[in-house]
Amino acid sequence: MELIFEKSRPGRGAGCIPASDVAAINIEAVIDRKYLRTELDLPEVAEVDLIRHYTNLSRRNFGLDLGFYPLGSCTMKYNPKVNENAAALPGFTGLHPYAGDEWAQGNLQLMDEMQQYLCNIFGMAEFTLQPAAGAHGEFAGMMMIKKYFEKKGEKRHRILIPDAAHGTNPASGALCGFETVTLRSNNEGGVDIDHLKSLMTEDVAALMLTNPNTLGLFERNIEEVSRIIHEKGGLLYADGANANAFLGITRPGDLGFDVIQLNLHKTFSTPHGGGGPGSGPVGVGKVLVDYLPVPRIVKTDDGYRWSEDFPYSIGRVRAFYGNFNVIVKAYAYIRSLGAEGLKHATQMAVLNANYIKEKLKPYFDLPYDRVCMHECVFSGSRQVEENGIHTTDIAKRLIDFGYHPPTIYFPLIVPEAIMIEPTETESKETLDAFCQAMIIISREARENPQRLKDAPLSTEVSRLDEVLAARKPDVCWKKS
Amino acid sequence: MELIFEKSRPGRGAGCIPASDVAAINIEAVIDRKYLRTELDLPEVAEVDLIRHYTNLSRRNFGLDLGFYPLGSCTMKYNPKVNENAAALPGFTGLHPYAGDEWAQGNLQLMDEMQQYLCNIFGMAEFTLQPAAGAHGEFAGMMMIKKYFEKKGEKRHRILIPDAAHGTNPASGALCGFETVTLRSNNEGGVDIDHLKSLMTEDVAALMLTNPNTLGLFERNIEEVSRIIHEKGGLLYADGANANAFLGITRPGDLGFDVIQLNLHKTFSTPHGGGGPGSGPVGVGKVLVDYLPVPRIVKTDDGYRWSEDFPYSIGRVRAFYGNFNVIVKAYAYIRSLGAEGLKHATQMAVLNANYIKEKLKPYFDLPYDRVCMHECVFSGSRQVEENGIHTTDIAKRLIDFGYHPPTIYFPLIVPEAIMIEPTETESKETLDAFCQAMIIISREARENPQRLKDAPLSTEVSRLDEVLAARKPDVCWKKS
Amino acid sequence: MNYAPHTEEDIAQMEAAVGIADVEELFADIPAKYRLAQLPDIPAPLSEQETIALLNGLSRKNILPHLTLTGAGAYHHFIPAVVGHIINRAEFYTAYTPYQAEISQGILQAIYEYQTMIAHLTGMEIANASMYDGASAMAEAAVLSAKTLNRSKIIIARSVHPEYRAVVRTYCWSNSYEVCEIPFNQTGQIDLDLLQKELAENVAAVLVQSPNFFGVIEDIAPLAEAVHSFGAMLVAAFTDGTALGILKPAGESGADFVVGEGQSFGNPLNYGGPYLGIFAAREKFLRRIPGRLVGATVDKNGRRGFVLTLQTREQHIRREKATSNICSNEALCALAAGVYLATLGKNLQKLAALNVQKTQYLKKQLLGIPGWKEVFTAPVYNEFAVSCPDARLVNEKLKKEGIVGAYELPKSYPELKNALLFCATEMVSKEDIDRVVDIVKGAL
Amino acid sequence: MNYAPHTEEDIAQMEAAVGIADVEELFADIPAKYRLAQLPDIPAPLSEQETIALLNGLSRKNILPHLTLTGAGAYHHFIPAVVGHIINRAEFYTAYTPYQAEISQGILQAIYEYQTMIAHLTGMEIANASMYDGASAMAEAAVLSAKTLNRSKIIIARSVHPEYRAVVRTYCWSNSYEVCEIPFNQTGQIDLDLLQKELAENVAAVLVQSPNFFGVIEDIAPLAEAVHSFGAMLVAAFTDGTALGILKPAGESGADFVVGEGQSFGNPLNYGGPYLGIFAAREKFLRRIPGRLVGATVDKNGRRGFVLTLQTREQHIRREKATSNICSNEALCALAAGVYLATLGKNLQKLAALNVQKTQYLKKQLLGIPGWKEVFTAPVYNEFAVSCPDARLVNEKLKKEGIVGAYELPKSYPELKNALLFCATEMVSKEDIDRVVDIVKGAL
Ligand SMILES: Cc1ncc(COP(=O)(O)O)c(C=O)c1O
Ligand SMILES: Cc1ncc(COP(=O)(O)O)c(C=O)c1O
Repeated sequence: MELIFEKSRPGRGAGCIPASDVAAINIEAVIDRKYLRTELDLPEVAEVDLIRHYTNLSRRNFGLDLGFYPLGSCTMKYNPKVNENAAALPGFTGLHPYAGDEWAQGNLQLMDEMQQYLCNIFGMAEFTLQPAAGAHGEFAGMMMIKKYFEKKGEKRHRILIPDAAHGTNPASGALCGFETVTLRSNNEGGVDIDHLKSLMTEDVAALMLTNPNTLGLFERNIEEVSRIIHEKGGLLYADGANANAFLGITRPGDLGFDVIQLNLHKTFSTPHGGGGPGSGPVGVGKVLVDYLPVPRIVKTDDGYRWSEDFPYSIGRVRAFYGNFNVIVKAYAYIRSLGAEGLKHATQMAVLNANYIKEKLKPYFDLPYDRVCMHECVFSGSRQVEENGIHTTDIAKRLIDFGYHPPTIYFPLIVPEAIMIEPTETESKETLDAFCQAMIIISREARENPQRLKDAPLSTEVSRLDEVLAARKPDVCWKKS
Repeated sequence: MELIFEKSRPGRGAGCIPASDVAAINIEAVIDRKYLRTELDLPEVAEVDLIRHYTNLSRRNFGLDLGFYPLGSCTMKYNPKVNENAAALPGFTGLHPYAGDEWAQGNLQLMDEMQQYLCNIFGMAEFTLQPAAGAHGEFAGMMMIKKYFEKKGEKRHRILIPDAAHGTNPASGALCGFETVTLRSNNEGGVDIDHLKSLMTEDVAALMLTNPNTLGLFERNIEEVSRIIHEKGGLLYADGANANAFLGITRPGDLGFDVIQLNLHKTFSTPHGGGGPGSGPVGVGKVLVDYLPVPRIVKTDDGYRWSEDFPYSIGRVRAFYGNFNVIVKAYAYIRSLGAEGLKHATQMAVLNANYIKEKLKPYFDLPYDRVCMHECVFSGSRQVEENGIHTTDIAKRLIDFGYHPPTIYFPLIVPEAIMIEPTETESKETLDAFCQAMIIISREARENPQRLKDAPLSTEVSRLDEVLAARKPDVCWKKS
Repeated sequence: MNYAPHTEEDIAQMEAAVGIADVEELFADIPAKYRLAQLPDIPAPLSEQETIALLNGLSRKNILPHLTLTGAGAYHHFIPAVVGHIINRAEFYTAYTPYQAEISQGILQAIYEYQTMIAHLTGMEIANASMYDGASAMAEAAVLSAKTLNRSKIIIARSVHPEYRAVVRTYCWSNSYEVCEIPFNQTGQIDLDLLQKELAENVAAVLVQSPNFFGVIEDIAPLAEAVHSFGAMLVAAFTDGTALGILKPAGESGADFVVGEGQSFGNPLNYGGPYLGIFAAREKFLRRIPGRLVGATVDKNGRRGFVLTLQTREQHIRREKATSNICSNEALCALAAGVYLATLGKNLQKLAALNVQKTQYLKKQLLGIPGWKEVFTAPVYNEFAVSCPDARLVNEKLKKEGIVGAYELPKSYPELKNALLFCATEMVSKEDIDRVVDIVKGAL
Repeated sequence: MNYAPHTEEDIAQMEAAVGIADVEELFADIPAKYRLAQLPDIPAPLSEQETIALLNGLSRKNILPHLTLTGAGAYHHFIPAVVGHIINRAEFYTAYTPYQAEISQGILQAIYEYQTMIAHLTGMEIANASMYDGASAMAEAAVLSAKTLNRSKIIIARSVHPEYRAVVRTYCWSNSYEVCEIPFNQTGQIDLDLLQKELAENVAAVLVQSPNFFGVIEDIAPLAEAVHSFGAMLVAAFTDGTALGILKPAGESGADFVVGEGQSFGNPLNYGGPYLGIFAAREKFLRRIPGRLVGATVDKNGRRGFVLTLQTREQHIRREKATSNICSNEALCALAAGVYLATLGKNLQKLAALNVQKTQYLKKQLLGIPGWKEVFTAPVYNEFAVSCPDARLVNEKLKKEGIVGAYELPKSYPELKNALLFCATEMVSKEDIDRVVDIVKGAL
């Protein structure tokens, strides 16, 4: 498709600006010419062409509303429409963040209740809604840990991170100036307890654990892990991206976690928007409450208000109060489902994952053959060895069957990983049809490997040259 | 695609009903069992499947927002998004029609002003906004004519309708009990004046004229036509479906028309919704004002109110006041464009049509080679004779080029008609590309006629068996 | 605003291609003296920002009620969010009538599904793709009956919505048919004895509504029998489709045509329009019913597909011989209804039951007020008539509290003095009702 | 509500296939004593109707102002209708990050176009696909400068948005960088002399904002020169992107990074989020900048296509060696910004000029009130600081009339007593301004 710039014609335009109702002034009389720009290079298109451009672009995009999207670790559950409508209410969208607390009592109540619900669901003492996404929450959480030790006057330099962890974990730790040490997984996909013991010293601030981990497996030895960490004065950090696996079943706070970041855009069904916005609330146990970002909501006799009066706070991680509009959607979700609904969602998510695991086990290698939680991770190794077909080929071929591919090549500890997270909002028929497609593809790998290598065959573009993109980067269009 | 019924599974469901907050009662205690139904056969699907079903259906539908839609006589101009937003304002959508005039002063003002604007644009004395679509307006207009003669005590049985007229014209006339007599077109596509003279008697109530007519040609002899009709005491009815050809250029009221119906969903840019809702206001000259449908808006010192107090009215043609929400969009359109904008729209619509006419003239037969107004009508006769290719083949092949086909086989007086109405919202580039496609198709007709007969090649279904559909009608799905 | 994309340069190039020096030349066919310089009295153009501000201002001149207790042909029901999300898909709402089936499978299939749901719901074999509204659908059924039977008298129950009766009268007048009204009895149902008396060989159709304008459920089966014994058609209408969630459809009781208003199915009140005319019929009328029909068929590879079918019934083929003149219909409202019905599914039954419960509660509370009496005795769905000492005053009091009160029956039934028609849907809470009763009692 | 589609029968069949008798068994890995029977203190489930009623109730507990005169980092601009229509396309908003390029060309191309528009607007060569917000974008630029140059001191103008400074401080603290603030002078611009004094070889970056928090336009070119003479980076921020419609972009004046808040481009106020962090840089930083980048490439048939590129910079490849930890960004807000900018096109210039006109008018009117004085002398865009006898009282009066008044500068600048920061965008009419002045004067 042509770029919007290529459709531009001098003199066209869509948005028209109202005539001024105040006295006309010469801009140069109020702003020195040296501050003014000389040209403005933006596309000039008529409204109809603009709408067609973006509407047709949208049709070249696969969304959850088109079909199954089993992207592991991303919890692509259905995004209920009522939540969208709630968040679009003018009372929520129209308020300036500095309007003053008296104007915003509805928003403040919603945020306060949301924090309370999250505390109840995760067993934490307090929550902040400020971080804009999961990784932002990790960063905030790790800073609180840093501050905690700073406050205690302890200098701890290292953090432990399992080899299966998401890349943002070490990145977030590093951003806080921690040295990250990789913790090995054992042969059943859990923490290697001996390795943990050997690494856990008084120089270690925390273990960042994803539980269930990115293999979709619950850490059976969580009590022991928690004991080992805490005995050495360390803290236990939970990457809560996988929280869809345990809502209403167990609570990280009860399991010994001191801090957890969530991804509302995963667990709490807010849409992912093609890459964001998300929202990454962070919950903390009592030991970390003092370090939460400011401002925090306090409840007084005349209602809610924002307060910055928390001297040990890490400060702010962004301007204003968080991705408020995303939080509205998650709030609506929690209220619609209620306690039972949240638990049922988790149960069905886990049932769905295990169902897929059982159905596909005969056709693909399953490195850790245990009951899984919300996702299961296969390996495409057999197909590489036997058919010279890579996981990427399988993924691309799935597109032709009308599915978004699973997450691939992650976690890094599984060679040729195929990470499938169905979520609870998919029906048995959908799973059956998807498994059928996977089985057909496993047969095609043997019988017609070239078709897989040529896949996808049904899209506007075929496989794109990523090497070229990285070698000769073109990230900004230039008139030729 | 599967039908929604085929996706249904017992026990599933999307909408969940709130629990009752009033005392539970046994329905059979208040409604005799004989009045109650025993089964309710509706689909049972989860919300995610419902959304995917309809979203995927939408993707199998071509709309104006996807591309050029030169469907002649339908004025598929761009539907501005601001109008959609205006009509969705809760103040407009939320009011009950019987709320009472005091609650509805905004709506009443809008409708009153809308009537006034339409009077000004079309040169009529009064407008009603009640009819729900163009044909409904025709019906209302013809009834007013009938009432007019009834009131005068004249019995006139016949109406004249040109052979090029849209089928709704005779149908509407017939619904009013008139006998319809077909008026021939002359060799330049206008009214055959001699034939008109010979038909115009004191038994003729009216001539229903579309001007410009469905060939896109303006009736040059309109003064004479008007004189002939009026001299014999008849009335002149304008089918205003083609009003996009003359906004701000001329006014039917000035040209001698006594009544006109509009199609807001054409001329005034309200979207057509895949077949409706439309809106078909009717404007009348002074002679017909008394017969307008009730209720009518009257302006008093305390604001606007509805009145039924018009003893000669034809009565009601539908419940309540018209397709109000559609009228809001048309009102917003008129206000955004203003007088200049409306005129400019018409000028560009006519320029676009003539541009296409000139570009395609060498490749397709043009039965009436004159300056056209908002649309031009070609004939595919040459392709039939030389290549055995029919207009329908050309139309279907256009789909493969990404266009909605023009109107075909209408008007009936042009064999193998291809009726192209570009509207003003299409750019020169769009017209050039479309003409290019038409030219390629005219070449394919010679060089590869089979490809045209096989077209469309790019759609989910290929040409459908319409004969089977009509011979063994299946208009309601049955469980098999 | 200006939605035409033409630049100066485009215009010049196009004028050259057309062989003119100025666009004005294209209008030479219009006699010069009728050519305008400028449209009179049309306000100046507005930017988008000004347009929406203007419209927003107008919309705020309306008073949006906290609560609406009027039904009477238009109903305040909850609309699930999915409905709006689907009908706002540009591929649906910016399309024309699906004349080109291959690129219109979306709306065609959706309408085929809608037809099926409506047929199921009404207990009929077929349903069309929609009519303008309930009133015109009823009128079309009357006209069709008369044309089919070649008879010229239409009987209509006085308990039918007053505006529907008015529309039927208009359509019948234009066709020179006679219309005769049959009163209701003290149950609120049509007076069967009087109907029997009026029935004759020249009667083409009997038009009833159930639940009728008073919310009263009519007993269709005996009516059908009486009507059929004279070879006439029974046309049964409804105004609130949610009633079909629990009520036996007229189709099962012998109606020949079931018509109605589909607004309740996912379409907002919209101050009266656009609404959705529902038209269902017995199979035998397939080739005669007005409006569009979508039919299933196959493509040349045997794949199922959908087309507009039996268009020979339509005016653009049959011209003056068409059975109706309807062309554009209410497709998008029908789509909304289809989505609504698919969303609720069998829960439509629960929804209807909830309406009954709220209504019974409201009725009980109101009848507890001194001087308030039931007007009719037959069972009702979600509307009912009560008489009270001063009907106008009740509505005045409610209005002061931001509540649209009941429909004042004397407006169209002078014989029902001080009678009010109340409606309670699922949108009305117990709290609302208690408040209403307090207001009416003067306690607030 | 329950969005899981499982019927009883489905569950039974799936349990059988998995080889369990009850779903509970799947949770056996969780130590029994930590398994909950029921979540404590979560309210009961709600139907959709109840959910929207609840949320609607909450939204109405807010007071929506008639007029907002506060800018200060979030701006009330008009959003063309097209923006909402596009970002509500389900294919866009229900998609994840475009990891699978072949079925994500829509968002990828749109973001590539967005990157291009942002680069043009800011006068830079490259821009990323978005950051969380303006404040965190600025902080990331500071951290990146320090890492790139291996220096540990960050200088920030005191005229930068207070919350941006706070965020920069947080990010720098976590990296153990020192932060030093440079005051503004009486023009409202950064004090260049003091900056010169503070500049040294250990300074990684100087962070300024223009128009700055006071609305004052900074003179970037001499700053860049000074900063570069010490080999440090100049990071220039903006909070209202519409200013770029008329103002010379910092990129043209020598900034190394231009960061900013893109909320003004088609994103609603939303009580502070989601907003859009803009990050543009010189070409040479291409492989080091944080966040995602979309790049153009070709498929095997030579067709142009787009991919997420240079992901080696990203955490999921580089882990602890990544330059930033950002993963999910604000893609949909960036899409909105792209649509907004494409809609306005060159009209962005007119819009910016209109903002200047309204602002000048407001300023002139306010300065006409006795006791009101200008605080700074340098030119402003659409915000300006004024001092008055009693700043709090002014806002109290405005509040009574449903107007969100000015930002009270003493909150974050105790040195600016009784100073108010006013903002006037195109949403403020002359009538509004005249009314405001009347209210402030006590005339209303
Ligand atoms: C396990 C895990 N942790 C953290 C993240 C980061 O979350 P976000 O993308 O919201 O920053 C993700 C998401 O990709 C994840 O899957
Ligand atoms: C010339 C003409 N007249 C009348 C009509 C009927 O209008 P509607 O479809 O709105 O009933 C049409 C539309 O098809 C038309 O093109």
